[in-house]
Amino acid sequence: MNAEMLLVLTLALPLVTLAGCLSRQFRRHVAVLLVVAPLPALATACLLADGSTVVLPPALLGLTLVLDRPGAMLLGAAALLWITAGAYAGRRFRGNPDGARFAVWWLMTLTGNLGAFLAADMVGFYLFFTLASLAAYGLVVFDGSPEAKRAAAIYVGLAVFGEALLLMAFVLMATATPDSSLLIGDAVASFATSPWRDYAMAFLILAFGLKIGLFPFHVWMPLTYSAAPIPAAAVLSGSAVKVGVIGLIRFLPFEIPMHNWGEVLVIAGLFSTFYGVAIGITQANPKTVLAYSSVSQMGLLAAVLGMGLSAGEKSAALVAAFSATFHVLVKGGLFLAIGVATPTKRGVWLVFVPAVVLALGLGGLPLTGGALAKLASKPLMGQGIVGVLATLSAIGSTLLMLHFLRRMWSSTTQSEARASLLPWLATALVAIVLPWILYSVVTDEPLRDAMLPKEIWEALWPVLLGSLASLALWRWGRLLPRLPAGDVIAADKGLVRLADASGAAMEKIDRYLREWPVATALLVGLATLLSVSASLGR
Amino acid sequence: MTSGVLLGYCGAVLVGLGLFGLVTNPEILRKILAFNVLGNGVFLLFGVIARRGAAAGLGADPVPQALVITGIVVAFSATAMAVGLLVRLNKVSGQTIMTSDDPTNSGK
Amino acid sequence: MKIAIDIFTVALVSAGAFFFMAGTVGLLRFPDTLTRLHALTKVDNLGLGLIVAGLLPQADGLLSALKLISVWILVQLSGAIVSQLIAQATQRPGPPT
Amino acid sequence: MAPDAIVLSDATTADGYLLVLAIIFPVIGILLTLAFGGRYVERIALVLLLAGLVVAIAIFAAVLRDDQSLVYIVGNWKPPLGIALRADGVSAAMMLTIAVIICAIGLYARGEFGQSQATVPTRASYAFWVLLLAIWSGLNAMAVGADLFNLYVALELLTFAAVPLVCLKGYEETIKAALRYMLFALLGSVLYLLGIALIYGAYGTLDIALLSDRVRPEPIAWIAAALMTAGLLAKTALFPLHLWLPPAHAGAPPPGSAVLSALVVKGSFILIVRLWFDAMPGLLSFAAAQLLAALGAGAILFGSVLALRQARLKLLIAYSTIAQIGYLFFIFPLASGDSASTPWSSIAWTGGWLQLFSHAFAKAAMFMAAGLIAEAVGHDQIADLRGIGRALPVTIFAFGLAGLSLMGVPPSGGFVAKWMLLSATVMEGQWWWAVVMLVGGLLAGGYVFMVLGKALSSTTPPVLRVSIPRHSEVLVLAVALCAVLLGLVPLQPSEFLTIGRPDIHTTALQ
Amino acid sequence: MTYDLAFDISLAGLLLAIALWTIVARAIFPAIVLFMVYGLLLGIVWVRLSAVDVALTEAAIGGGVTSMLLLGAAARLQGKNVASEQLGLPGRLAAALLCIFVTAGLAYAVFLRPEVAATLAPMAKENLAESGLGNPVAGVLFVYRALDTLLEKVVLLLALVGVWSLAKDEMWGGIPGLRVYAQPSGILVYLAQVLPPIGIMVGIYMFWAGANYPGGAFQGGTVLAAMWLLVMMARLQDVPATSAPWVRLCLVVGPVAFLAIGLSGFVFAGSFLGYPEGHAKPLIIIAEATLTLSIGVTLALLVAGPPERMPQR
Repeated sequence: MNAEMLLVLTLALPLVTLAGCLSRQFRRHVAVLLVVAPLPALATACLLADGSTVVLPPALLGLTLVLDRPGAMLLGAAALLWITAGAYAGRRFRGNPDGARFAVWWLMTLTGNLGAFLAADMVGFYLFFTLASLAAYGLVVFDGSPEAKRAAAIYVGLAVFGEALLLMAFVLMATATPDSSLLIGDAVASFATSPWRDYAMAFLILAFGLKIGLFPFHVWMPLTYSAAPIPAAAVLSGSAVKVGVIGLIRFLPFEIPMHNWGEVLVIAGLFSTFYGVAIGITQANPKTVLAYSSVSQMGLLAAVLGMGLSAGEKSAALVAAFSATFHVLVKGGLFLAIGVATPTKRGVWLVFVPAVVLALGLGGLPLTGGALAKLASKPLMGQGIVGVLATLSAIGSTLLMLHFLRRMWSSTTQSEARASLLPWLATALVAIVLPWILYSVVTDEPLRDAMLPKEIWEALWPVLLGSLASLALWRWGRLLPRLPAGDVIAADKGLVRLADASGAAMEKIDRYLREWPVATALLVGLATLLSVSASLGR
Repeated sequence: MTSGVLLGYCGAVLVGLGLFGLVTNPEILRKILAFNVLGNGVFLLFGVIARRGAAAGLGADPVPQALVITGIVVAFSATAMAVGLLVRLNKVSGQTIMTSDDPTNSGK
Repeated sequence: MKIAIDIFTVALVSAGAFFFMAGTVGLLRFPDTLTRLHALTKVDNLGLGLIVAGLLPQADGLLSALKLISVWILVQLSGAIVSQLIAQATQRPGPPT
Repeated sequence: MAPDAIVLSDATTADGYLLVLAIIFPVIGILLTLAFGGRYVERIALVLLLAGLVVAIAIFAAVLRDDQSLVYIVGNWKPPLGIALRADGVSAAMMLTIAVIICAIGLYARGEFGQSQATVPTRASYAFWVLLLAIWSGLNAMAVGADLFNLYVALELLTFAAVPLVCLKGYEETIKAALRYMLFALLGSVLYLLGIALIYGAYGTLDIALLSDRVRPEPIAWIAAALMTAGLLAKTALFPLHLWLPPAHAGAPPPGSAVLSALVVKGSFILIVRLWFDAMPGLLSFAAAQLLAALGAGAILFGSVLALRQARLKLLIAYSTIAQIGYLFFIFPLASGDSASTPWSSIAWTGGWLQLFSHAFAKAAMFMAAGLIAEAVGHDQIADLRGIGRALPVTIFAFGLAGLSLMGVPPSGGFVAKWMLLSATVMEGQWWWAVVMLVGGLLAGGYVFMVLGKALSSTTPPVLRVSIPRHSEVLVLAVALCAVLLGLVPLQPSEFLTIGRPDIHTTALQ
Repeated sequence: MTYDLAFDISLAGLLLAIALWTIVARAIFPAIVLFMVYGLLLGIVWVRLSAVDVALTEAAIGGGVTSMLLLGAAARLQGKNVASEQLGLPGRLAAALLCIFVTAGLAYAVFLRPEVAATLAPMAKENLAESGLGNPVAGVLFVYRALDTLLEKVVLLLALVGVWSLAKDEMWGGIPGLRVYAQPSGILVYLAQVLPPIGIMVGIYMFWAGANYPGGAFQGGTVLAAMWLLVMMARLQDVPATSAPWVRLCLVVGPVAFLAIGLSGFVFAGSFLGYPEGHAKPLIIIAEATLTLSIGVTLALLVAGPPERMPQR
């Protein structure tokens, strides 16, 4: 089993499973196979050496797949989450007639998601990015409830918009790249000379910012995650979003410092970090709360990358990938936890104890992956205002996560029968252990630094403050306004009305233009106009 | 000004007239009629060019003449088909004029 | 001799032309269909006849002379019959069925 | 002015006769069916479809092999007196596309217009096969024609075949649509003829190759070119001259709609390109190019928005055709710019043609799919298509694939075309067209998901009036896959599409 | 100012006056009648342009068959609803301005004549000998640009198929709805008996002479069509069913022959639609003869319109 085959298999197996769905027999049992499909990806992430490459034949678009460190970390975590969530989904949809439909969308999203971590050329990346985004539509709309439909419509609209931006960015980069190479590496290198570098950067940041839900593009996240079925929400929030993170990691030119663009990222990132907390604590639905915490966490990631970009600090990529990896498992796990949370019955210990650890981990509880992530990113954030804000954000995260735990406790309606604890526990376990393994890979500092009392205290006091704040929230929380999920998008009614009006206007114009006398007159007028314009010369 | 040029201008005017009829007259049959006038104007321009190209003992360049003859055949076929459509439309709906159509209720 | 023939031609052709003129005036001025028909047929008959007759001496060769005459005859034929049909049509209301 | 813009190949090349066959085979079919009543019309048609496909492939292979265009001098009478037929790379690719799509539609149409030997020939089926053959003949003649008047006759052949196809059902609305189409197309062809008259009067030839070095930038040429272009635009239904298209394409029987939307409107477009890039090189001013592209932009915006607002599937597809035609006209400003030595070495040239081909496949697939849906549920009201995806999974899948190509999502011809056109806008610094293209893609996504969202919704599927044979579903899928396969084209200017074109592009103004 | 010019000016004036009248006339019937006259005048104009072949075609078509077609249609149309969609005065004025503008542009284009008139006349003349034809126009139609002619014949047939396809389903293959006289008056019958022999002779003469003198298949065919229509309207012969084998045969024989000759060119002349040395003229005559027949039948059936009743047996 050599590297190339394994890399190909990573994408091939989901696709084969997908193809199998053409047969009715297969479709009936496919739900069970959702666990198997991501296995090669996990193997790839664990076994393959850094930088192993495969170039597919032209018949397969000549795609180039590369496994590099950030990619490997995210791929592994993602694969784990897809497996556990797949197990959850398999159990839930066994024998369900809708299972096949769910599985099809699931497998397409999976393929796109894994592919994006591996793609080394722009076309390939765009292909997988698009696949992941568009296929997710099917998972979001799955329930068919009005909320799901609205969420899916808004989601797909923004997704297609994001792809348009990304396409433009790629075209700009490709045009600037010498000898028409489509490799991401070459394209990024050509930023140094590109005459359109600023346009390209703008489009890149917009596109990926939309994907990771930076303010004000975060609106789709709460809607989507609240609407999607539990396992779908888990993989979407945990894994699919990281497509945007890997995009930033891959396409931001860390060798070429770009201060202003870096600052843009930092500001946007930090803003949505706190914005997410502020809105999140007003939400009742635990899924929505988690969504807002995603907004907040992704904002922090963007800030890290931004600092790296403006400082021309290459390590930023790896650090960001590290905390992203942690977030994959935590966020995915917590969504699964919502599914199995039944405070009354046996589950209470098995669900809530690990949940508390993971949740506070996001706030940076000492000795958790969150703490390690913060530790790793500290040198980047520096001691300046950014560093301070980053520390403060930990308070916010703690507050938000405690709020989440409370909501999860009090809303048992969300929990689903027949859901097994196993996937959740597995995810939680990995989420706690994995960071310790990866930490030394990411930073060359020894692990025991993380155990120094100084570090522990530095990680602890924000958590404590956050806990106090959450007590306050508990006490006076009802004074807060109840904001609709997706806050600003609640204005979409107005937008719809506007769009409808303009559409109607265009309809009227079209009908007028299609009147016979008008059209014929236009034809003749056009002939005149053409002859005049032709006479104007070059 | 030679008679050739004169008839050329004549053709130009015919084109204008035909165009006017085609654009303004709502009656479809009149549009078809106008189309024929318009076509004749164009053919006349060909004729003028042919006349201009008189050479080698020929009163006019034969190539444009041949083109016009082909053109006349095509124009006649067009007229026949348009008339057929019109008569059928009239039989189905009693219409004789070009109404502004609303696509949302066209076809099944 | 040539002169005489030319004079002959000019005379008859202009006479024919006069009949055409008269016929046209009739066509425009006469009150109803039948009288207009009357004017028309006169024109066909006399006007064209005179013109053909006037042109005959100018014809080169027998063939073209015959052509001229056949033109006249054909116009006679169609003219007469068509005017008949029109007259009948005036009796019957509406277009032929 | 440089000596010759087009390599003046005025001798019949080895396989030139294939070009004649491409035009004549369908004609033979028409005559045979007329002679033998039409009991055998279907079989005659299918045989000739196969023959035509073979010819098209042979032409493609020959052009690819010889790396030069095929030429045939009809009757050994060289232009300017005689007529030449030329097939360059573009023509060959075009003819192959036409052949594949027409054959697919032919097989597809057996469901609706097929006839077993026992039955007496019915009106619709007889007419359909004859018209299909005629359209093919006309399209091939358009693709290989090298003489402006010969192209005019081909254009008329196309129109005369397309119009009856529109009203084959005989409903009032379809007849009305056909009549509008007819009259407007006639006006268009008269304008084109007018241009021919002026050109012949000024330059004494109608052969494109000869014209390319005779034409001077002078008023007569400008007027002629403008008149011809306007006439052709009327037949291409470029916004705002699209009055006839939606009712016509929505009213025709599904196979008819497919061939009209996928191919017929493209016939006149090829001619516009030939006019500006081949017959009158260098006459295309910046302003004129911008004007044409601006109309295209209008088409994209209006077509897409109107498509979003349609209640009936076939009308939605028809309006999307109007939008997609718009992209083609970006060739003019983007290929005539300074970024490339010749228009056809530019990326926009390849991109434009790819857009044409992939849209042809995608749109054919869409209309065929819509036909199956309408046949199955008895209507094509989008609102009532909930859950149809369960009943006709393959059809909806094909529709989705075609839709993704229209949106420009990889892997698909639409994506490659869009990528190329976008990079051309970057190179030419004409970013405004890029904006339009991106918005167009967004709107396309809107109307594609509008349909897919309904079709895939989880409600119980509607009861089918008739069950759809699996093979016709697969056929639709195959056509859609062709659009996807075009996405494998490398993202560089295609060598093939430059075959038969000169290395130096003479701009008459130099 | 010469007499010729004076004549042309008055001719043009008359033509334009009538054209204007046909366009603006209130009722449809006078408009068509005027169009007929206009067609004949146009024929004279073509003679003035020394394009006699075109003159014949224009007189036969413009003055003749087209007007017949239009009159027939006008007689059939019911329920005139004109007033409803009449374009407003401002609209008409705008349109008028536009058309005047176009006319001015074209006049300008006519005015811009090249210093040396572009022409292919010499080339056409000198190559004519090879084909053995005497009439250069026929030469262009059947030798130099034979492909156009062939395709144009297909267009003609296609128009017929198009017209037929407008029939009702149950009437497919039936008898065209040509308006014939219920009980034709004896005088009409007499005409229909006397005229056709002459007409047919004239038609045949036209195509025969067409090889060397003005005339040709199309003009001849038109005359034949007119004669046949006359006979049918006078009920001397019933309108045949469109599915009748002999009708179909007559329709295609011309194009088939032409196409066959063209294809044989592949073998004998080394080129499609090329004629072998020395055999050009007879082959062209064959093609023209058959085409004359086919064109005659096609035109007549086009005028007769789509099938409307089934042959009762």
